[in-house]
Amino acid sequence: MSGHHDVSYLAPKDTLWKTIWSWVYTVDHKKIGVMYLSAILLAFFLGGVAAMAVRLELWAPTQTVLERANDGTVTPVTRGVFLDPGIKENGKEVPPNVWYNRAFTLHGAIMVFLFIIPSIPAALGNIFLPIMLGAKDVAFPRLNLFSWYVYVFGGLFAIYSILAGGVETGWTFYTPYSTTTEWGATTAMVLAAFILGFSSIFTGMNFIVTVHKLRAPGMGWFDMPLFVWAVYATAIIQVLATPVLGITLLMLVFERLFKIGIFDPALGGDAVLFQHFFWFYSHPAVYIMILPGFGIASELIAVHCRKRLFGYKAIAFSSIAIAAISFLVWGHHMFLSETAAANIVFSGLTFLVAIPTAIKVFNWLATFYKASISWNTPMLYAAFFIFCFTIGGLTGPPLATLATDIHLHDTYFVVAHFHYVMMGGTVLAFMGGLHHWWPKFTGRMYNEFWARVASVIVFIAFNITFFVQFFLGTQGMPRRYATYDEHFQLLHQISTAGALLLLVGFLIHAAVFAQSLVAGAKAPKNPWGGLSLEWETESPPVEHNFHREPVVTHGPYDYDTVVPAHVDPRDYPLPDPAEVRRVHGDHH
Amino acid sequence: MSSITTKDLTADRDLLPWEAYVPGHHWRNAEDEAEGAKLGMWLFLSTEVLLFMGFFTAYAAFRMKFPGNWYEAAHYYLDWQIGAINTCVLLLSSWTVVMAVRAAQLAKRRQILVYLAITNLCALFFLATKLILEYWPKIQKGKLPGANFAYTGEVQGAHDHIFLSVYWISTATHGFHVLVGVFLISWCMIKAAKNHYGPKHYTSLENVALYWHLVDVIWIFLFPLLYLA
Amino acid sequence: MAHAHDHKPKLDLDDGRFDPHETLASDEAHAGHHVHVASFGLMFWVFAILLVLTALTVWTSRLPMSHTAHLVMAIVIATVKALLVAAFFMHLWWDKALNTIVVSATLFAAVLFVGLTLLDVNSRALVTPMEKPERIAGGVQPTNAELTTSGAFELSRRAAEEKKAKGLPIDHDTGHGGDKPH
Amino acid sequence: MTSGWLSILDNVAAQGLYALAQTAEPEGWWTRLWFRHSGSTFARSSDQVYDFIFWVSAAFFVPMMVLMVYWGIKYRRRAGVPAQPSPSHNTPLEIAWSVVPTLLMLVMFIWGFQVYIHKFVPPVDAETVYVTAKKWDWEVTYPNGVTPRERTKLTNMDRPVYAFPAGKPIKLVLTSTDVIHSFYIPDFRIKRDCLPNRYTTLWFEAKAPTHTLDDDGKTVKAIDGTGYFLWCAEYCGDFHSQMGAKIAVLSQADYAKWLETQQDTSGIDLVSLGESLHKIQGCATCHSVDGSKGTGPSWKNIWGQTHKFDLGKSSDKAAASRVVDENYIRDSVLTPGLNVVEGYPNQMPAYPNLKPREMIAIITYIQYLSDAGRSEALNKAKTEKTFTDAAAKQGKKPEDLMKPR
Repeated sequence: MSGHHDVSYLAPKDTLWKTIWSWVYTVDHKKIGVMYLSAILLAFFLGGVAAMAVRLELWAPTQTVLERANDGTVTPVTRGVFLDPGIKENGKEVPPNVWYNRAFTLHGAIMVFLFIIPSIPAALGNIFLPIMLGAKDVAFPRLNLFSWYVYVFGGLFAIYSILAGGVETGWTFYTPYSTTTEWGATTAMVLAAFILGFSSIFTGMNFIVTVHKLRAPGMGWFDMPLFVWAVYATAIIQVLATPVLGITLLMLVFERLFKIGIFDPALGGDAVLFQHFFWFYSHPAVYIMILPGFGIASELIAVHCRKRLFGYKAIAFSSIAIAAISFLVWGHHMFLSETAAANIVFSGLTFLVAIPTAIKVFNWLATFYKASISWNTPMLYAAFFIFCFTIGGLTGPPLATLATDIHLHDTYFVVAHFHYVMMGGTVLAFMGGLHHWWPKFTGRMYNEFWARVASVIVFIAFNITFFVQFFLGTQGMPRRYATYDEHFQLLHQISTAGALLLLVGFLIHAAVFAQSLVAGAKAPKNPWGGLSLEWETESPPVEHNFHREPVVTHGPYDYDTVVPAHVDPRDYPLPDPAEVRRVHGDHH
Repeated sequence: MSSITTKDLTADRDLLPWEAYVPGHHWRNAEDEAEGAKLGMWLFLSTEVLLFMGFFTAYAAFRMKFPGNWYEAAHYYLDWQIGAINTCVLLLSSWTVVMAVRAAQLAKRRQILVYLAITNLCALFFLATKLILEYWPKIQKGKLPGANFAYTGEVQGAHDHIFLSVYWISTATHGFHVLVGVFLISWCMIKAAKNHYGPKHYTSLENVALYWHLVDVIWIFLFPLLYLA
Repeated sequence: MAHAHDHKPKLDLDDGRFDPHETLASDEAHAGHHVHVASFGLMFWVFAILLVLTALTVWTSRLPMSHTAHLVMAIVIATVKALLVAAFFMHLWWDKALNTIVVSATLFAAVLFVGLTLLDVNSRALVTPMEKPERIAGGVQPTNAELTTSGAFELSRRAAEEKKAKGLPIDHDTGHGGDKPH
Repeated sequence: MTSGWLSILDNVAAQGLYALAQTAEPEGWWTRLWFRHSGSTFARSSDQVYDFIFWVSAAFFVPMMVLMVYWGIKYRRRAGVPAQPSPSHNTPLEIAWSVVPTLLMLVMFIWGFQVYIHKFVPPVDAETVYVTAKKWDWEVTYPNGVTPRERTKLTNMDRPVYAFPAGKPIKLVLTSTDVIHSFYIPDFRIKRDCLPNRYTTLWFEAKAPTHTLDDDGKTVKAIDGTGYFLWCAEYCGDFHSQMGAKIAVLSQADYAKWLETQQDTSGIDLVSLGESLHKIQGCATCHSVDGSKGTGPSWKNIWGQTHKFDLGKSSDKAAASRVVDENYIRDSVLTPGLNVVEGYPNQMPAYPNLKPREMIAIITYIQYLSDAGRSEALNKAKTEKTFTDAAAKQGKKPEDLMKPR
């Protein structure tokens, strides 16, 4: 197949209308991936705004405001920073804390359901998984497009729920609070999460079949890049866990609409049962979020260390092991409400997750040994990822240990722990991956200097923001507090200052990307010297990814055997066999 | 590749749609595509099973806690005869779907249509029975889930309304799946009528059949758990 | 889409031969690419066994057994039926092992979900209603601890009393609430 | 939950690690940095588990990061210098770094489990105190049936004070009337969810008194520092973060005396009693006394007014309006859903456990809050027999006992 398929997938069509149509109705996994990327970056921005609102509110413990009553008396009243008395909903004034509660709920719900779960798999995974496998597309391209529209539809529900008054149940929707609260548009947000779950399921199904059925000739399971392994493990969790979220949220909607009573103690139901339902999905979901981050870290480290990854098989199998174990540990979210018997079982099982995770970190580190490390932005992010994720991982055991968790549960220690894993892990890996693959899928280089500056700022700011929260937590500051006792103020202010610096870092990143899109230098085929298949195709790739179906002759990290010692891998392969064949007019 | 031709075909005859089927451009061959689609369908069925596990887990939690209450409620509110007849009807429909797939494998267009028609009739019978004989009397008598359950002065267990909640949401969700199945089977009938199914290509029929069997399997569990145990 | 053929391909007679007067026994040899065509007889017998098992599960539910035994019996028979459907109707018996692996992984997740949830829920004490265990008017005293009043019953009891006091009709029926014919 | 195997493990914990915890330095700078105070006897036992995990983590983290930076610099890319050959895997090394963390985590699990069991099973001689959580307040009921009325300022908020004796195990039985709350005293290292429709338990033994009784013999006074806090740790809505209380640890003698004074309300006039009940019972969360609008109607100037009802929300579909008087207030407290005032949600819980005099006190207080009924309410309070008797007992005039109004 030649002719118009040999042009870049980003190339505009004859008319503007046709170009727009070629995106709206595309079945090309790269275009769908780019559309996902745009959507999740928008969600990241919205979630970030909510996060800033939360941090700004926490600058001061409380605010004392003079309030004038109907009879003219003026009294000092303790209110939050975002006090706006006089705003009414359904004829009554919204209590001040509700604004804070809405901010953290939106931050959680948007970041979890709209940003972090689809971030790596649906955006970067969609663009690169088929290319890395040497396939022309994912197994079910139309389903892929459908899943994007489902995502957008779910996102619209979420936006509706924000406009209709927001949600203040927390992203976990714990019953009976979520079934009884009168404020906001909880049902719409629950439906949004329900719909977004289907998007996630379809992506997962697509990836599993793609990996099984569409690998290029010659690519065995252990010739797959580790990013593919990680996304494959993620897809298993997406398929097996997300439906339970679906049914949980559906039952929650029934609970709100029809008062079915299964989760409502006032009707004889069991509130903790909801938590089991919810966390059966939402704990594995944590690994939906972090596993692709592991995958990216493996790619970044191998390519920028220009070295075969230490313990390839151990890393690959540990991804699958994490996927399996992720289904065993959800009960640690209920250590305070479960019985002792269940607590002990779940505590023991929780420790199991740490083993494959530790193996991965050790392997990454061992890859540094005798490598040739290029400290560009993606590699900086890989190192920052190892630093932050290790802290996130090591603060897991105090939460898995029953004796210490009793004290730390539902405090800022937990907040810090999961931000170190989710943000220090997934988001930093995502940023690294975005820089790593940016030249490939946009065809443009970015400003390396400013990208490095921004990455260092993000790293430092992130640690300022969240490290102090470990102390807040151990000192007993509970989560989701709009106001707090004065002795926590200093730590909260450090955290808020860090958050502002973090905002600066991300704004610089945004500027770097914008500059690259507008005026970036044209990217070469293989700017970093990667050996996996995506570096063999054009930048940006052509419509069907490769001029000719690639045949895999070496592993993705075989630097020591494939690349002669004197050759810079950036020039490898020399020259592109597809080009040679094309010159000879060898169409298939 | 295909080994199927017939003696009375002539070389100039236009191929039937199933004979002329070309796999999607990103597949290496039709066999890979069919297997991939089937794997995808099985993954989808996995999600369906786990979706219904929500109901079964809710059922289990209360059934284990209030065994007497639930056993009595099952026998009191539900009629095993309706359930049993519906079970048999669904089993029959499952068998006819198998036979429809077999007919496609043997290139027997008329048989596909007949078997699918019987399947759809079974499905409609199932839905009609459910609505007319089960749901409507319950709505009239106020045997609704949870807080809408009408107290009528009789002596019943304290968790009857929760039992009815599980009954309503699980059978309604199952009924919705049956309804979706009716549309899918009708779609398959249209494709079969247009000669889209034959030995070389019957992927969508096979996958709809898998879906239909799953709907049957779920009812195989719902029936004894809700009506009998 | 890019590969849509603008003309219908013609049949290639060299491709192979196929006897239209085939018998049932020879179906499999002539089917398309490596596909198993199930035999009519086997499928019919599976269907028949499924019907018999349905009758069996109804019969066992009427035996005087403990509640647990009823539940176990129902689940065991249903599982056998489901396995028959999966293995034969859904072709797993003949399919690639991968599909069976998918099913196994699903069952693994499903069993964990129910099992570990019950580990907690079932080892907890009974739900203790906040309101006093107060039986509905004219009712029989509860025979075991589970038959306690819940909030819903309390509410609907009050509603019924209020209606009674105002002379409104209370019930649609008083005899029974099920679908069973008299 | 005191089955055989739990008791055995409890004994193991008690005799081994718990004894160790007692000997450790409880208030060293390291502990203060992480945990501020160690207020209960078992606080240090879980802190030691934390310390162990911390040092194990540090022992892994620091060398790893040092290696990463060192190798990162040493093996940085230099022109013309390719990566040197090194093994792609090393089985003994990989087994070692899988097994060693596993063993260390086994220690964490078993140790943590033992301390947990110790925290989980209350001693048999513990005194039982009932805790009812509701939006957004804690109602603690002591063995003598009293719910204390003492209040204090906690970061600008008016919150209750609950005292516990030092050196005596206290078993808490927790429940909730609406949504899930979580009872959390950081300085005791205890936390447990309060679930609606279910009781959960918790126990602790406070180590040393933080407060003494004030000169008036009624209120507590901090010895030094600020004492301990009680927080709600499970998100429960609007005023989740204000759902706190101050915890005062008293000597056992002071505690007994404090309980006695909290029990006796006869020396408090009806208006003052109503005022304190407004706070203790949590009325203040929804009903202001200054006319500002909350979740429920303000109590200011409602006495004698006519309340219009939302018939869609009220269970009494017949009454469209009622005058705010004694009977209406009583109905509203006992069956709140009966008449729901227009423009407000049907959210109020019932308060069936008020004593008769407390009900009268609330009615009197609402009467006092209106311009029309103020003087009558004050007069009623001054001349009430219970109050005048209590004053006479102390040899004082009722006016002397009344708060200046």
